[in-house]
Amino acid sequence: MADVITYRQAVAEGIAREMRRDPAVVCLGEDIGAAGGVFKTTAGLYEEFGAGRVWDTPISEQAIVGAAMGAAMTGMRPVAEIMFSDFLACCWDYLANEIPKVRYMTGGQVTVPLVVRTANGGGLGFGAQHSQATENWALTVPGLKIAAPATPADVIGMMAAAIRSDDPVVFFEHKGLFAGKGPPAPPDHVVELGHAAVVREGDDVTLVALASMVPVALSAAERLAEEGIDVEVVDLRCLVPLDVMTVLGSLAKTSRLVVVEENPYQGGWGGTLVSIVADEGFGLLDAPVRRVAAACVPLPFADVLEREVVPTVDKVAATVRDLSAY
Amino acid sequence: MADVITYRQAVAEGIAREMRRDPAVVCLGEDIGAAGGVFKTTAGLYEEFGAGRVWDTPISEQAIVGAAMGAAMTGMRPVAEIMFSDFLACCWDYLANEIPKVRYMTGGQVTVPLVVRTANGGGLGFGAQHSQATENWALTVPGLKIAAPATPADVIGMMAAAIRSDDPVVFFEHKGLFAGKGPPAPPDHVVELGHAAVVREGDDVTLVALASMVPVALSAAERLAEEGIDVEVVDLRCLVPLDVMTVLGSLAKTSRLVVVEENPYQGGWGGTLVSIVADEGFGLLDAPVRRVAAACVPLPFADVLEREVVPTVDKVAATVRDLSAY
Amino acid sequence: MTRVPQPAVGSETGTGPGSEAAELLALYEEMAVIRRTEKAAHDLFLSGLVKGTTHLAAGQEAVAVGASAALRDDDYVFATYRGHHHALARGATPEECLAELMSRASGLCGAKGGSMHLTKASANMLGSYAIVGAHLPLAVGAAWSARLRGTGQLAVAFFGDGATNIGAFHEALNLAAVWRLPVLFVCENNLYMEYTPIADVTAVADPAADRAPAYGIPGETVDGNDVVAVREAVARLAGRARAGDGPGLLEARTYRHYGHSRADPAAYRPAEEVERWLKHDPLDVARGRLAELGMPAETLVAADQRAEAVVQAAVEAAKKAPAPDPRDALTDVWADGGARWRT
Amino acid sequence: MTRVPQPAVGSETGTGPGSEAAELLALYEEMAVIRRTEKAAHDLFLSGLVKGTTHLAAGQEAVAVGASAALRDDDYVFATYRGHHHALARGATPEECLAELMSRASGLCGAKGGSMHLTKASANMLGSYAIVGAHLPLAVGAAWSARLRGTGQLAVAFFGDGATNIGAFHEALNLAAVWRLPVLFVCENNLYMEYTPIADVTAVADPAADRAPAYGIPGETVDGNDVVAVREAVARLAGRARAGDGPGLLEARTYRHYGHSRADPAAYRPAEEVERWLKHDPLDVARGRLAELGMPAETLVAADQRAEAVVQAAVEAAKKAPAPDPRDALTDVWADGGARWRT
Ligand SMILES: Cc1ncc(C[n+]2csc(CCOP(=O)(O)OP(=O)(O)O)c2C)c(N)n1
Ligand SMILES: Cc1ncc(C[n+]2csc(CCOP(=O)(O)OP(=O)(O)O)c2C)c(N)n1
Ligand SMILES: [Mg+2]
Ligand SMILES: [Mg+2]
Repeated sequence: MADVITYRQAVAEGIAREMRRDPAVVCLGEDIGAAGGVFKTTAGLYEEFGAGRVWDTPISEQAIVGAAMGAAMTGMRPVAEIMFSDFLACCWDYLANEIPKVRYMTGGQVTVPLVVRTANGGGLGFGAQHSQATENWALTVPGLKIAAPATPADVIGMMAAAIRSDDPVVFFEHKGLFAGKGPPAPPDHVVELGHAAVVREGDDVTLVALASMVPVALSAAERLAEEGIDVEVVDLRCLVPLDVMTVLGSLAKTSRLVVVEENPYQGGWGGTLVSIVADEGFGLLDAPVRRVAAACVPLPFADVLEREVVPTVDKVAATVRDLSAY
Repeated sequence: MADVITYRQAVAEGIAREMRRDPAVVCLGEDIGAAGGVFKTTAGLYEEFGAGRVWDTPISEQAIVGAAMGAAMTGMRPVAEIMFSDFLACCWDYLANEIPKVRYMTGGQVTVPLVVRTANGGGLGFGAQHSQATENWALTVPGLKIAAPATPADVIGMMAAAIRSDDPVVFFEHKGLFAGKGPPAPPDHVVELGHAAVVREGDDVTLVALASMVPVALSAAERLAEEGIDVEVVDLRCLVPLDVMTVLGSLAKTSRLVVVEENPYQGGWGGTLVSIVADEGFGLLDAPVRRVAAACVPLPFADVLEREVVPTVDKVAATVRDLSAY
Repeated sequence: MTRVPQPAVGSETGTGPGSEAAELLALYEEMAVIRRTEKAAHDLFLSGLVKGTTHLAAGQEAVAVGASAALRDDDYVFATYRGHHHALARGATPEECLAELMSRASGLCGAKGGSMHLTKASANMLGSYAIVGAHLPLAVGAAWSARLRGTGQLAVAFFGDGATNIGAFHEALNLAAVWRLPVLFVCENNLYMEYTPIADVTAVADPAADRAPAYGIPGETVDGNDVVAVREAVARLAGRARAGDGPGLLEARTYRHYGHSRADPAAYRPAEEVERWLKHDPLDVARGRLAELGMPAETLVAADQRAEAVVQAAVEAAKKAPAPDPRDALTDVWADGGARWRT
Repeated sequence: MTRVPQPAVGSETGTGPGSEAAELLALYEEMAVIRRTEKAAHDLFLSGLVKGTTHLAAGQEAVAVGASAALRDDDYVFATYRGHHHALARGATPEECLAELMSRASGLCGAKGGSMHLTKASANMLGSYAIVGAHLPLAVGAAWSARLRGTGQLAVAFFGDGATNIGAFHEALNLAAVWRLPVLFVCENNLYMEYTPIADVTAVADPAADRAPAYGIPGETVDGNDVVAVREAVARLAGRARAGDGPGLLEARTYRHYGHSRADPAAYRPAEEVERWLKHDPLDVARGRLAELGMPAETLVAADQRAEAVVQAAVEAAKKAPAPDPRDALTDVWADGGARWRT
């Protein structure tokens, strides 16, 4: 096993491991076959598993996700790729109204074990329609599990859990992390969905982050450590199941919370988390709760503009600094 | 002018008033013409304005909203109906990626003065795919204004503001309120978007609600008044612009907040509001903040089940009672 | 409803008239049961025992029954909110359907689904969907799955004329054709969407069949009120599809006897048109065919009586069934049976 | 880019060869400018001065220039992320396009849009859209608006072959046909989506033209690398549409010289195919036509030199232009110019 693996490779590796174990796992999506995916996140799958298990599709997001649903209802475990998470909007009916509801509205008759994988988030200069962090869209819909790993090993472990899950999972792979490296995952590595990770311990302030915001939070924490502020960083990993207990556990120690989200402030997932904390964790709080989220604008193209919009190490550090002085 | 008008009639009246003043206002949607709309919310428009301004469409939600966008970019003020707000999912790309972004991503070159009207919410036993309160979906997208009136007069006043707005507005008409009655609106009644209304004054607890939850909150307030708990009720009216100041103003008096939302707790709009309060209003709070929102499940068909899922007067009253004892 | 014996594909002509008549009688009786179930649903709605909405399929029975007769028991069926006839034709009982409409715990979906979502997964009737056109890609996926698993199963999506103008229709048909999947698209063209004639909003005359060439697949039209014609057309397309020749599209012309939903009086339909279609009632058409085959009138009367009795008993049983336990509102979201979304 | 004089619809044949040659020379020069702008964009991308992504239209110039030549100045154009050629053909300058790609304040969209969203609203070039197929309904809406306002304007949507399999395509074409709107759908079939051949995932041979009958509208194919043929085909469909005869669809066969985007080497394309298409370069085709019309070679050289100079100057100017003010990130959401979403 190599010493390090990229996040991008981890995606393909995570899928491949499950395809090896379970013949019911099949992939479909645009350019995922011989081309290996436009982000190369399915590289090698077509070669290893062939056209019978790795299916190129037309540009038909509704058909992709709808067909995945139909297949999942009838014995398969499809893994559908929606190339950019912005395009989830093109098949939103399936994510919002069909996949998460069919089990409930049939009184539990039908199970939908599928994964919708998608490249999420900004930072690459792709502009307003190819850069969004849309994990908060999925959070508006009860019945979807939502995974958003921050490290290659978590990609593999959470992919295993997602594909083995009998529930539908939306799996957000972060474009800004694809080139990042990390330790590879041991064989049969499974990271159960719904377990946040405390990725840095600290006593003064709790930073909760997801996906690409985890390294941002960690960098801010390091910078703040030099200033004598001891930051605990929680990688939430999943939005559903939402690991509230780990967050409250951290707060019991720090009494101060900052949430770092890439999605816009309005309607962002941090709102849900903070509202739980402001209720169940109210007694733990010594200071206001802050959210560092994207500004409520579409994502601009130019780097110098995008930096103004999304959370950065500077912004997170400034917020924490301010809060610890409260 | 009649003494009372139904919410349903107010929709048609609100549109008609704007169509009379401005020839650029045109309507399109499924069954909105001679049929008067499946909820009769466009009754009379076809008769008064003719087929040249009231257009029946195929079942093509993307074409409806996309055509409205194209028309809005070129000098018209289209009012598009999406029959049930659940079906916004079928044209979500337009709501999420096109309409709210084109002005920004063209550097302000293009304006999109349109209204997407839609019948929102539950309580009529229409089941999982026809009962959702989806105003929180719209909140995830910067660039949309979001209106959700609670009274017939507000329907008319906010419809005027929405149609005259040079920004795109998603206008949520609540199915559960259609049959409700209220005083009619005076001529040229305009309720500017982004102004919440304090619909009941009180000193002990602030209840913030929207659309059909406003009467629920008011009923709970009346019941609680008998128990000696003095509740202030704020009708938020809009999610964007969000009138945070009115909420904080009320909290300055009551120090206690309960938000009542029909959308699910996870990803609900109350999360955003509460997170602002937990930050900017932290010093005002004497107690945890609570959200009474729908359970995180699809909407069930049977009344007895639906009641378990959505906020009711009982649940709101119990929450407030509990909180005022904190 | 007890399923009728399955005629082997293409075998319709090989059997003697006696057996053909017996088969048709069984189809007739299935239709008679559906007709009465829909009437019961209508009456129960008017008397307040059915809440929400219903979309009745009275008048369209021959599509469901005829198609079903040409399918294997393990084929997959996907239907719309106007799907009572499909649930019944695929083996759901009138009692479990009506119980669902009446919000009883014994309903097909435990009263969580309602009229628009009748589903009998144990019979591979995989649901009724209330977003127009949404289930077409699902059927494509089920057919893809059948192919992957090598089971020889078909998937069939039934949908209305109005669904032919929505994007999912286009995407589903293209994907099915490109992958040559064993899936049939059966359009029930009843001339109307909710209150608007399909002809007013569709660029071609046959909204489904005229689109088939755009996907390089066979598109046929059929008298949707003739259960035998439907059975034969479906059998033909099913045979092709099962043989690996890819999807087929069938447009069945039919008519709904009631309005679109709930108490819609359907005043938008010309009286003359209604009359003409009522004269071409699928039950009458089948009766005519049975008479031609020499079936005695009393046999038909007996079938009607049995149907009547089944539905009456179903209504009574459903009325007596208990309401669901309110706590069930918080079950069945996840495969573990629960609804927990957080720690 | 200065717009060439507009030939009146159908007048192509009435003018003498001299004027025809002059017109064609102008079109040639427009194409030459586009070709060089795309080359510049490519080089600037490789040298790190263009961030994000680009989708170059080199090889497809004749579609944009030919179509534009058949349109009125006030007609509406909607393009895709592969839309530089359309922006340029409708009056955007190479400088404002390249400045946008290079994240300069002077860019067409103030560096908020980038390569995929070039827009020149003042010329009714109403944008480039990066969600495949999404802009087709927009063009339908613009045509509806033109009809409502009685302006005689057309709307034209340009899109790729890949867009023909997405739902919005279907909905847009049907609605346009039903309402008989003055809108043209022009498919640039360059044989590939990103890396996958369109033929692999489409049920019919001509992905756009073969679908036209499903909407009862005329569907034509044309050599998309012949600017004159494109101009004539568009003029014909535009004439019909403006006369009230409804939408038209044109499928232009063409080929992109670069890969799909960024630095894609397009290794998935057979060498032989690439070679064949490079031999059928739209600039060469126009040169051949010009030679036939007796245009001296020096005149062409001069046109090439002018094009080269324009683009060189544009690159230099764009390089010198300032970056946007970071504060502009928070403007232009709302019509009041701001981004305030709360009190
Ligand atoms: C996407 C979507 N748009 C609109 C509706 C509302 N609606 C329900 S049924 C219907 C008419 C459908 O007509 P058709 O497909 O002909 O089926 P029929 O009702 O005639 O069986 C409409 C518009 C819906 N359910 N889904
Ligand atoms: C809805 C949607 N799905 C997928 C993509 C990703 N994507 C961008 S371009 C492209 C290929 C489009 O091919 P085609 O329409 O032929 O246009 P071309 O790039 O060849 O000009 C794809 C799949 C997208 N932008 N939008
Ligand atoms: Mg119909
Ligand atoms: Mg292409």
